[in-house]
Amino acid sequence: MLQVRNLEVVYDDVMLVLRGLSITVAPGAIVALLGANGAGKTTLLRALTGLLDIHHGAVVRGEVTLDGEPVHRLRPAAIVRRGISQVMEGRRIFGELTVEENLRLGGHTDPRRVPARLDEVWDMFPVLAQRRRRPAGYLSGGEQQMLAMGRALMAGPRYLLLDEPSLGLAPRLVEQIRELIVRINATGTAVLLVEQNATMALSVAAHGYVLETGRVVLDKPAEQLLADDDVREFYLGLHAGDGHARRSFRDVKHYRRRKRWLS
Amino acid sequence: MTGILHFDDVRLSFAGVQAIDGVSFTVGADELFAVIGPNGAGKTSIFNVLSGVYRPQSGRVVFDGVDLLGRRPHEIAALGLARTFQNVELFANLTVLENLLLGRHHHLRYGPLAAVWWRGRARREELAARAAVERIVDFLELEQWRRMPVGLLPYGVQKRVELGRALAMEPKLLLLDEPVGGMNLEETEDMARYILDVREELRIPMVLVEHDMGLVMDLADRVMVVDFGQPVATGTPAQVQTHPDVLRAYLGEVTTA
Amino acid sequence: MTNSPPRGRPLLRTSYAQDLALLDTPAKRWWTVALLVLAFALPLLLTDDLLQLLAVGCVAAIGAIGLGLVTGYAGQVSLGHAFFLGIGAYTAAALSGDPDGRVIGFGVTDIALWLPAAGLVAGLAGVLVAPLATRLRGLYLAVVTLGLVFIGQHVFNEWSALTGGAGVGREAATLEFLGRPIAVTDGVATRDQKLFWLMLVLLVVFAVAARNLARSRVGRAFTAIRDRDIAAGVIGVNLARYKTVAFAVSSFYAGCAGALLYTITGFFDPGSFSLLLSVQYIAMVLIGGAGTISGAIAGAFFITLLPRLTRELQAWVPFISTQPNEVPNVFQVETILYGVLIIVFLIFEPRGLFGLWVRARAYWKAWPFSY
Amino acid sequence: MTQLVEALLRGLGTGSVYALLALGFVIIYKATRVISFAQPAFMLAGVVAVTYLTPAVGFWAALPLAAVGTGLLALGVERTAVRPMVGRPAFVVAIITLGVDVAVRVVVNAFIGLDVRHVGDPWGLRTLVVGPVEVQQRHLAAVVAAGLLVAALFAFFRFTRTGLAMRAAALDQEAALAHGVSVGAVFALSWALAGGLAAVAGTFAAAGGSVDGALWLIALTALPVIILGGLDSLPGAVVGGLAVGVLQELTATYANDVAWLGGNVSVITPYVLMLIVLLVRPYGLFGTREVERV
Amino acid sequence: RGGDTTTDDSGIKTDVGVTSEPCPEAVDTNKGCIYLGIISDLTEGPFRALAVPITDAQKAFWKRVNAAGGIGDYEVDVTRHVRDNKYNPQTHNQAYQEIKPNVLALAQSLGSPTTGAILADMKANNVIAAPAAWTSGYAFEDVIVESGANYCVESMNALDYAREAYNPKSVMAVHLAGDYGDDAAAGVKLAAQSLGMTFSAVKTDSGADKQAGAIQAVLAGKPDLVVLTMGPADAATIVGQAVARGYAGRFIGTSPTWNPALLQSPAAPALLARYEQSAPWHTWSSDTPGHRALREALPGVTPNDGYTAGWVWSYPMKAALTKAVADGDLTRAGLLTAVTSLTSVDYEGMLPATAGNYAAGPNDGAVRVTAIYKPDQASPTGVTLVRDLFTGPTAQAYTLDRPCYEKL
Ligand SMILES: Nc1ncnc2c1ncn2[C@@H]1O[C@H](COP(=O)(O)OP(=O)(O)OP(=O)(O)O)[C@@H](O)[C@H]1O
Ligand SMILES: Nc1ncnc2c1ncn2[C@@H]1O[C@H](COP(=O)(O)OP(=O)(O)OP(=O)(O)O)[C@@H](O)[C@H]1O
Ligand SMILES: CC(C)C[C@H](N)C(=O)O
Ligand SMILES: [Mg+2]
Ligand SMILES: [Mg+2]
Repeated sequence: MLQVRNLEVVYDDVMLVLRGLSITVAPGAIVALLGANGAGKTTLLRALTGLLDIHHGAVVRGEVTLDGEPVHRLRPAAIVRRGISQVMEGRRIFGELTVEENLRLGGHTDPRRVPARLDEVWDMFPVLAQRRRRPAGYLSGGEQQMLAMGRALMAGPRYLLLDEPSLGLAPRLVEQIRELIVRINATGTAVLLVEQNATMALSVAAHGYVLETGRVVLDKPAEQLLADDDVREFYLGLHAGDGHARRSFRDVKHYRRRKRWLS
Repeated sequence: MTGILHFDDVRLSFAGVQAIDGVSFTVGADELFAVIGPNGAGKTSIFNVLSGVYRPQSGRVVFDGVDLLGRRPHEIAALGLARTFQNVELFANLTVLENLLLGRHHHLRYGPLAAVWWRGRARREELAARAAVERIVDFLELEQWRRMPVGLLPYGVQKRVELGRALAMEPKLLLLDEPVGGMNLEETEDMARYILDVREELRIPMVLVEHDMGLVMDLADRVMVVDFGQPVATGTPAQVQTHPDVLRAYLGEVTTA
Repeated sequence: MTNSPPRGRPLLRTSYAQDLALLDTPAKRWWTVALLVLAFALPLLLTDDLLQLLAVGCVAAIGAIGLGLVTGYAGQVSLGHAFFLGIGAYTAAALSGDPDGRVIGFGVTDIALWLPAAGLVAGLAGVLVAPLATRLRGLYLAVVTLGLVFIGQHVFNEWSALTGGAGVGREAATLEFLGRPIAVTDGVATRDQKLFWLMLVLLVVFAVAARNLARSRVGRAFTAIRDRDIAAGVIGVNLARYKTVAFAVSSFYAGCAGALLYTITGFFDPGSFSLLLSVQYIAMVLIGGAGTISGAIAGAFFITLLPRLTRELQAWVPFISTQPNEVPNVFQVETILYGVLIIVFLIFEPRGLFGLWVRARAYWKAWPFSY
Repeated sequence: MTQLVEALLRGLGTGSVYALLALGFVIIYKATRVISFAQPAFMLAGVVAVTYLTPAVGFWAALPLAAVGTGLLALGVERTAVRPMVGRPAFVVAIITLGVDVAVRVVVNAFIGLDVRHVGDPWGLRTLVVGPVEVQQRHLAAVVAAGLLVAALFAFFRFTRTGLAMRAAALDQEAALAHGVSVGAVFALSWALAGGLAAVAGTFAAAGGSVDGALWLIALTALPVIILGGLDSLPGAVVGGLAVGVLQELTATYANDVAWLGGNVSVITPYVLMLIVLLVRPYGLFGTREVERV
Repeated sequence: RGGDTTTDDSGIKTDVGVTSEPCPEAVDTNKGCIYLGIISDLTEGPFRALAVPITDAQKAFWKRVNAAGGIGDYEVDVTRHVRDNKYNPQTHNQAYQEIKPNVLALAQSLGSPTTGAILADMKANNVIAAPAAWTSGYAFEDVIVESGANYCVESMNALDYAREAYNPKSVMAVHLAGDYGDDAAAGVKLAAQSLGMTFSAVKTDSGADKQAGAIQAVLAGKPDLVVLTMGPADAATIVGQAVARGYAGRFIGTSPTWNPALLQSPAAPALLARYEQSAPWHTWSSDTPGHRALREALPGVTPNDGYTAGWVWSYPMKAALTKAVADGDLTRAGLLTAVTSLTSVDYEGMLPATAGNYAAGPNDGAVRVTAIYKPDQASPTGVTLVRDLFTGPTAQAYTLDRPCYEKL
């Protein structure tokens, strides 16, 4: 059980970004975390994996526990060893290492299992297998995202934290990633899925949280969130009460009257 | 054939990877042309060829009657081709205003010596540029961020500034590489609005690369689908959306997101 | 123009022109005036040896501004500054040298002639080097420009007809203006007072020019190249041209600084233009705060005064021996301190002296409500 | 002919010393993206340590001891002066290392004292005669040492998990950290390794000669060498070092006076060679091209 | 801004660098103090190993002078204004500017190029300096009180000696750049011309990796004699390598090329067999009143001829000060007058009685004696005397009409 209780995080000693946030990820569950840009999603993941330090951030109150044991003071390596892996926002692959080296690095904390896990990753992402000896920097965006996920899986995590995995991916790939999440989850790995793409996230998650300015504002099972009017309006772009009809981008209202002198 | 841009049978490869494999298309003088395709299909590479970052092995690219191949990026920019980037490429340490002013770089003509002296020509041109940039600030509603270093701005705003920088170039054609990538719905809606405004008010033709199918289908006049560097289909959004190859290569079972 | 902001609302701007002004707030204007008045009054307050050191500081600042333009603004790290300083120094010295002396001299003694000439020759050298910069990035460029220093030093050492040769040296340029020697003590002022005033005036001129350049389209293009060169090209900045301009301007500054620097001591040898000199200039730029003109100036004074400072510190560390044969002794401590102060400074004030100033200003702005 | 062969062999000998020196720079660069200008000082410290240890424990024990000692010194410097700079621009860190160089060298100079010192190596100026050709033993020793160390290092970076972690940390510290790499340990290790290598390199540089304060200058030759070979390439350091050594020796032998370059031209051949190579290959002979795309 | 001239109780005129207050480390606190500056290469420069003992010896020298009653009503302080020049002309100049307002003269200004950087100012302000260098140019400067034979004359004597000892037909000067090396090489050249030897010169740089060219030149030129002018480590490199690669001729190093520790170097056998050392005066362990006083003043130090040099260089300054006090004018100008009127200096036997005639002008005043030493494991400074102080015919006949280095 991965639990966050009343977590408060500040950056640079002054900027309070998480304001008493609590979430729970049960073993084997898929939990979605939605929220606008800057809500604090990435910050939460950093707190979970011990990466706040290098961003001059710190947990000032509350705690993160893994199976009851506090982990938010541990170093990143210790957390990875305990079974929490993160796929960072923006992929962050090592551009000048080859694809295979990237993956091997993912298994840094568990070297003995590297060969076996490599095979699993090649199975899951055949594209990567084709490009295993190429510098990863030359991969396209989608390929890089797959690589980043594969790399995180190399540590054999019990809890996989994904930070916006669908970012910049083609619809079919988003679909693939979705399936992949399901598959990963089926092996018993719990997934905490941070997403802007609420449709995708809520279609796999059992439970969802909606974050706003560092606080949890909604905390409900996924299907209830899908039915929530606000979520439908602001995250799914569906007309409230209008069944499945998507609102066209051409019809989005101007809230501000545009000055016409420009043209 | 009319149209502002002719992209003709271009081929580009990198040590073993065929990034663009015989792609041709034409963009009309008042058109919003979208390019979609799986990751790694070569969409960004097409943009990079257009803006002179990559030099293709073969093909022809004619923009506004001028052959682009062999020209360096800044020459192409001066011809009136502006773009935004897939991963924000703003000058993070500069303020919004300075970023926008940089967009006007080639509209300012004074040289280093005039700059050192400042009075006179340099100052006059700077004032004019400043006025022009303020119009863009206004157009994209960036007033409140004006003096902030762009590195500190929210992601969505950065994308908007990038659009602003491209507009500051007063382009004849605008290339947008995933303008709403990584944005939430609200920001996407805003961006869609700005894109529509650019079309309606500034009448700049555009090429749009985007994975958000909703946006593409709603805004584009025509769509080209590429896969493995090759064109799969070109047509209206409706035509493309139901094209079996497109479904297989790109969209998967879900049609619109 | 009389459209100054209404009284009491210094930050209100009623035209873009005000917005573009160099000193855009009254506070800045006051500070600048006060600083300048103080600077010009210094010769009345300080002894000659200190004035001479400060004159060196002014010239070093000109050189540092130049390096700041190419390295701090345009992001092209150059370790070759010593080379350009050398070219300037030798151009000026040769131009103004005695035609009948041991080394090349043309007898053109007027500073109004040799100073621009030194700048131009060095600037030209910068233009010749620039093609390297357009091909190389980051540390590669740094080490290659360092190669320039080594090769330059070799040439300076060997070309004794021009330089006097290694371990010998030659007289520096003559300080004369309109036929009158500047650097002589007379009834009005001492040599060092005059030197200081001269260098200060030149520094102000060079600094304002650099500031203008920095806020112009050229300066913006520099920063763009520094931050993201590919994107800069795509939005219309001619990379090759601006890197060349950056090197040319920077070397021009270096050339002028080199020409002036040694007029203060009157004598220099080819050994001066070593890696160490380049490094000192880099340190000035970094310590001052890269990417600001005032930072480069502050850094230049810091590095120039540092050896003196560490020597003065001798008095404060009584338990350290003054005997050069004992370990540790003040001379070792002095040199170590030089290294350590640079380290400590860079570690604790990442934004340099300029950052320190920004902080101090922020503090005083809130005064008396300090936090 | 004999002269040419001998010159080549001497070149390989000095080239190996350059290669060893360059390896230290490359290792630090690979791990931290910084050119450490403190290497010359570490080299000098290592050599001086050897000069003190050899009379007590003999050369073969002194060398590893000094290497370890210098490694520890480098480690200490890394901890105090470089670690606080993690995440700051490489140039700032480079200047810091220059500060370190100044400070360390003063201390080492104090240990050199007033007389020149000697590493007490077993080769001295003895030569090996193969037919008409004479080779100095110390040159052979340097070649062998460089060969062994390079092979070991290459294998380390390529095949071991720590080596991979070091490379990854060099590219993206946060990402490496996120995968359980202890970036601090990587830094420490790379500095220690480089320090140890500097001691070994310095010892070979001083073998057959004397140690005085000016010996550190030889370490600067490593700069054109690493640029030539490619900043992050171990084989590049070796090839670059050998190329520079051979070219320098050939110039010294056949063309030390060039009319328009003056005397002792061999001194600047490394830099001239570097300039020429870089004009053709901007990332050196073996350097990794930075991936550039937008 | 410069001291104003005052006159003390006993009627002596003083201006800068002389106080009626006692020296900081005064022996007799009733005496005033004459401050002399020292600018030397104390931490990282190439001559550090020589500069430190030179400076120590000078401190000891003046301490002895003070203990013996000082100079008139004054004692001399050389500890207050000591600066490190790192052998860099700019640094040297800055240090000079810094101490100039507080010192009467310089007890030491180390190095030729460094001293060159302050010479103009010294002349303008009548500041006297005892140099730590032996360039022949100093004979032409009134403000510089040099001691012993210059590099040029020393090389001439070395060649005269070699001619007698093993009659070389060809000679090569391998030297560092600069007035220092050039001066020695010029002496070799002038002597070779007058002795009918073929001459060649090779310039080299300091650094272990920079001698390849010089070594090759020696091997290719096969001169019978090589005269070395450089630091000890470089000299050993050249001797060792050249001999290892088959050079069969001999070497003479001009001072200050020697260091006793070279006898532990791999080049030791070659040095012992082929190398000799010329010197402007006797080595540390010699038996003259001056040498004895030197050893007494510096008990327990490791012998090094840096001490000897620093000590010898101090005598003329003492003589000048004594004369200035006797003349009643201890101003800078007065000291300069004293120097230019000095006809002899008491070197306590370390140099011939004729040495120190500054009034006689460059040619007549020049000291022309040189001693030749050879390496010897048994001696404290690693050398034993082969030829006592002598003036060879070449040096004797030579007219010093301008600095030698201009004739290379
Ligand atoms: N290193 C940092 N220093 C200071 N403030 C930071 C830092 N990193 C993030 N912040 C601020 O913390 C807030 C939360 O940022 P965070 O990255 O956690 O948001 P997010 O929900 O992940 O947004 P996005 O959807 O854009 O990824 C933002 O306002 C951001 O500006
Ligand atoms: N500079 C480069 N060097 C080598 N290969 C490259 C380079 N740039 C792109 N590629 C390769 O070309 C192919 C096309 O890449 P491109 O970036 O154009 O794809 P894309 O369609 O924009 O993908 P995405 O939707 O993920 O952004 C990819 O396989 C990529 O690895
Ligand atoms: C005594 C030595 C330190 C002087 C040096 N050889 C010079 O003339 O510069
Ligand atoms: Mg985030
Ligand atoms: Mg793309």
